[in-house]
Amino acid sequence: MNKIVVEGLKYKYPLSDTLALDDLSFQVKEGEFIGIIGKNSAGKSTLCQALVGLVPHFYKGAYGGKVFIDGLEVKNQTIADISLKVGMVFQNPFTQVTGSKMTVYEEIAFGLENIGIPRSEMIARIDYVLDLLKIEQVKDQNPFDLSGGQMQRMAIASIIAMKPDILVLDEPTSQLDPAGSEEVFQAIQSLSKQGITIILAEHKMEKVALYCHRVLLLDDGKMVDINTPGKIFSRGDLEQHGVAAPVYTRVCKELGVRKAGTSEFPVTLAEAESVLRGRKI
Amino acid sequence: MKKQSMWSLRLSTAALVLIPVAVGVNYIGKLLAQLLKLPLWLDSIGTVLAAMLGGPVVGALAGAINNIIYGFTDPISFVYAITSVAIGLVVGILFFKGYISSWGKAIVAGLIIGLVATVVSTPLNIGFWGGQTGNVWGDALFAYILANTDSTWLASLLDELVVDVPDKLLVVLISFGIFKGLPRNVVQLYKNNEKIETLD
Amino acid sequence: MIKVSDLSFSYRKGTPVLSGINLELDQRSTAIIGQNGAGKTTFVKLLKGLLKADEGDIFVNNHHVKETTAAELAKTIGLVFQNPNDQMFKRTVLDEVMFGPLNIKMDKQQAKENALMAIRMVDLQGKLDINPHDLSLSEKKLLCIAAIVAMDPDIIILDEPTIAQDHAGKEKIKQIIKALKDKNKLVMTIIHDMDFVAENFERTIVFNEGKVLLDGDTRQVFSQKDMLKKAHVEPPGITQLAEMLGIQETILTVEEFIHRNKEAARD
Amino acid sequence: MKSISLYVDKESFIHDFDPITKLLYILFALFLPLILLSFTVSFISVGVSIVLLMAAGVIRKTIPVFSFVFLVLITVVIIQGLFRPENETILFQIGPLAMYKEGLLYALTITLRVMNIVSAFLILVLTTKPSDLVETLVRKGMSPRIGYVIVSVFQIIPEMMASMSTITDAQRARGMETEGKLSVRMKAFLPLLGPVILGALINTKERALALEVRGFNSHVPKTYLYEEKTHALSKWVQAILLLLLVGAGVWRIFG
Repeated sequence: MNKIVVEGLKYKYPLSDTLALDDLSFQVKEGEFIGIIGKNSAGKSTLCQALVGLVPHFYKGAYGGKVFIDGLEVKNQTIADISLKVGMVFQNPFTQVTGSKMTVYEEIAFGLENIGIPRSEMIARIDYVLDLLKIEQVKDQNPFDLSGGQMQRMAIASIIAMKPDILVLDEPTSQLDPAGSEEVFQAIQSLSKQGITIILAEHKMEKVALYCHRVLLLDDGKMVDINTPGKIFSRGDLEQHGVAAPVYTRVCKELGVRKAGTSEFPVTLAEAESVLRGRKI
Repeated sequence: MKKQSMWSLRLSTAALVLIPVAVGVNYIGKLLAQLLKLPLWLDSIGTVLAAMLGGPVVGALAGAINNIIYGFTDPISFVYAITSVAIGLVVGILFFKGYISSWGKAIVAGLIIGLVATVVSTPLNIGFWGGQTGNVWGDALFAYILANTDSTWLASLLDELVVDVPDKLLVVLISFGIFKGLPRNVVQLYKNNEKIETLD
Repeated sequence: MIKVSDLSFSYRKGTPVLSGINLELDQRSTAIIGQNGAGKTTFVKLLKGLLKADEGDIFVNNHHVKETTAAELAKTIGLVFQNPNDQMFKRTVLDEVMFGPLNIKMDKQQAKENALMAIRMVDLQGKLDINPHDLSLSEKKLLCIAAIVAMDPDIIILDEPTIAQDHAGKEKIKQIIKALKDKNKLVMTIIHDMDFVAENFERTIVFNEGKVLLDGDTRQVFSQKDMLKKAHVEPPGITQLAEMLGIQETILTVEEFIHRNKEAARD
Repeated sequence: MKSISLYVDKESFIHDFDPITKLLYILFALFLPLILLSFTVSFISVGVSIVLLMAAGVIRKTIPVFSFVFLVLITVVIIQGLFRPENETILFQIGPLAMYKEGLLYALTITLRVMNIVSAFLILVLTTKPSDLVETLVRKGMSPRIGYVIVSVFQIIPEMMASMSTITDAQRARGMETEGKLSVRMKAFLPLLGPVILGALINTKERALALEVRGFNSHVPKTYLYEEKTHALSKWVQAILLLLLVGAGVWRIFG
């Protein structure tokens, strides 16, 4: 079943002369894990925000085409209503803390209070997400006293507690150290395994290759391609679109080593190892 | 584009989160003034900026909330919420009518706002402190005038005037300077009433 | 160029952030790596004189850091902060870059010359009159590098330069580091991007829990898998691949990997 | 994180009372002396507030506030005692300066009034967590959006202070002096204040976005994580305070 349907989506920010999104069309099935890649200002953040209705409702500007979430058209819904179906996590761990709650526990409750969840269910949901994101041990701390990785997991927990079917993440680990980003990627992966549809904009291609079912390549607001990581990263024109393939793919491309029986190059460490093993190096 | 009304009460989320920032800026301005031992308060830069960016309603709200919060650290500030509201309102109106659009106009606006603040604060000073402001220079003038005339009102008005007018003038000039340096996308953020155009 | 002896520092008594650091930094470009909280940022702030050491001494180009103000040190050692929003306040890119040079009493002509040179180095020459806050985040980061380069210090420290940079941005930073090396500057960086370290830095220092865990040529450091694990550092992807394939020596870049492969094929 | 509110986290029966009762007490302490116009009542009112502050175990925290207030009040006593236009009766003389009875009495009125308001307020401020107060007011009908704004100020100010210290470092790293002569420090004003304000404004965008996706503008009636805090005696205390006020009013009009 298609969870997200995008048809001819166009968008222009106020004050801008150029289209940030230019005629995008694609579908996402329930439970899929989609990576969005592209150089800076290719439109990744804008696309993420178009899926949760921040584009156009927050920014205004000029909008064309349609985005459907579970059959509901984003343009005709309020952000609050869409947020019950699609959750979003942003880049900066600090600015997405509400700044009005004294503990992690209360911070997670913020969204639930807003959407009118009864107390007993609220508590059950918070306990569940604290466990899911492994931040139980910091639940009574001030949100601003957490490490970056913990803060991002708190942000994800706050969103997941609202029980969306779809989670959109805009470069959630770009400001974290390797340990922190590993924590976050593992959390995202476990959510994906639970059947939540995941949309992830990301610069770390090795991670995209490892986790995503399909990858959407953007350039200058246009969709270049949407396909499996193997197909996308095997494209010959990636560099022209401002993207470098995972290091494992680059090495295999140089050596001209493809995955057995396909025209694709390996994209992960394990794939590269298996095709290169036994070669005389 | 239709000119937006400045009196919309349905504040956007961006305009709303501007208010705590305004209060924070007021606080830091005040702190820096104390640090530099200036004989001025400089504690309304945030309110003035908020009014310029978000209009009189946001300005007034920022002023009110500013003093409510200060009330938690110093209960007397509470009383002067009325003055802060007046500052926010007047700046917002002047700005959106185009009366603060150049340095020259900003000076006039600063003087007007100083006068407004004085007129609103004086009755509060009289009711609460018997007419004083708590500012050394102003209170010295208050004592001098009280000794030489028999009008508490005049003394109090002048006490407030000599403190407020230079303070608000400087605040408006600093705020205008900062406003002029803001990038366009930030200024755009707080505009509320624009419509979504269609590209279909 | 920098000599650090027995350096210790703590923000609160009893919880040392750094202890017993002894280092000598020379002309080699140097990456400082390690987990958040390992003391990297504190260390460079100490070098820069923004913090005062509890114990130990730091000499930067023969200046005793303890006895020199941060502003004076600015002529010798430059630090580019991670978040550009923490420093930008001028109306135009050019003015922003000239702020530092004018602070250290460079005359106006010289300041402008240096600023223009630095702006060209980071490839922002087309945006001289733009409001810095209208730039994209990656351009803002480049601008902040230019703002330090324009002051012409002998030592330049970059705090997380690759964050928010895409492929092209990283290439640019690579070029900048190279250009600075060519001018005989000591380039240091705090960084989490190991692929970038392997490709661009001659020396790597690993901090862990306030101490220097490893220090040496980058190749030698990335060969010590177990020690790296202790500091929660993962070696670059290509290094891991080579190791899994049983290659004895430590490989740092794709080029090395390919080169080795060709040699092997020739044998 | 350093807090800017004066709230003292303690256990006492004053802390246990709900914010509404404390707000009502402020009104009571404010209006009773105004209605009865009596020094004695003002004295008693100040006394009661101070006893309550002691009972709450927060009296030490009142010292900085009161000392600031006293500083101003001393100048009020001096200026009014010397110069009040209505002054007639000389009480005593110091050199060429005469202290008058009328002025001093007026200064006493002001002192009592200020003390009264400040001490009643301090009960609320020192024994109530700001977020509890706001939440109570939101339950009573205040806009939750405004409630958010008020509470978030308490977090945003320490945040801005922290960014101010990073900014100070960043500008010193660019050779800016922050210590020394007044003119040097004056020159530092804009490079320090500018980035704080710009950074905070830029962050408003991301914070607004984050709030939007957390249902901030939802039209569904809000629910609360915590149950409403009430005290068994609240209703009684509130009733007594109101009765006393009304009683005083009646006495004043008909008595």
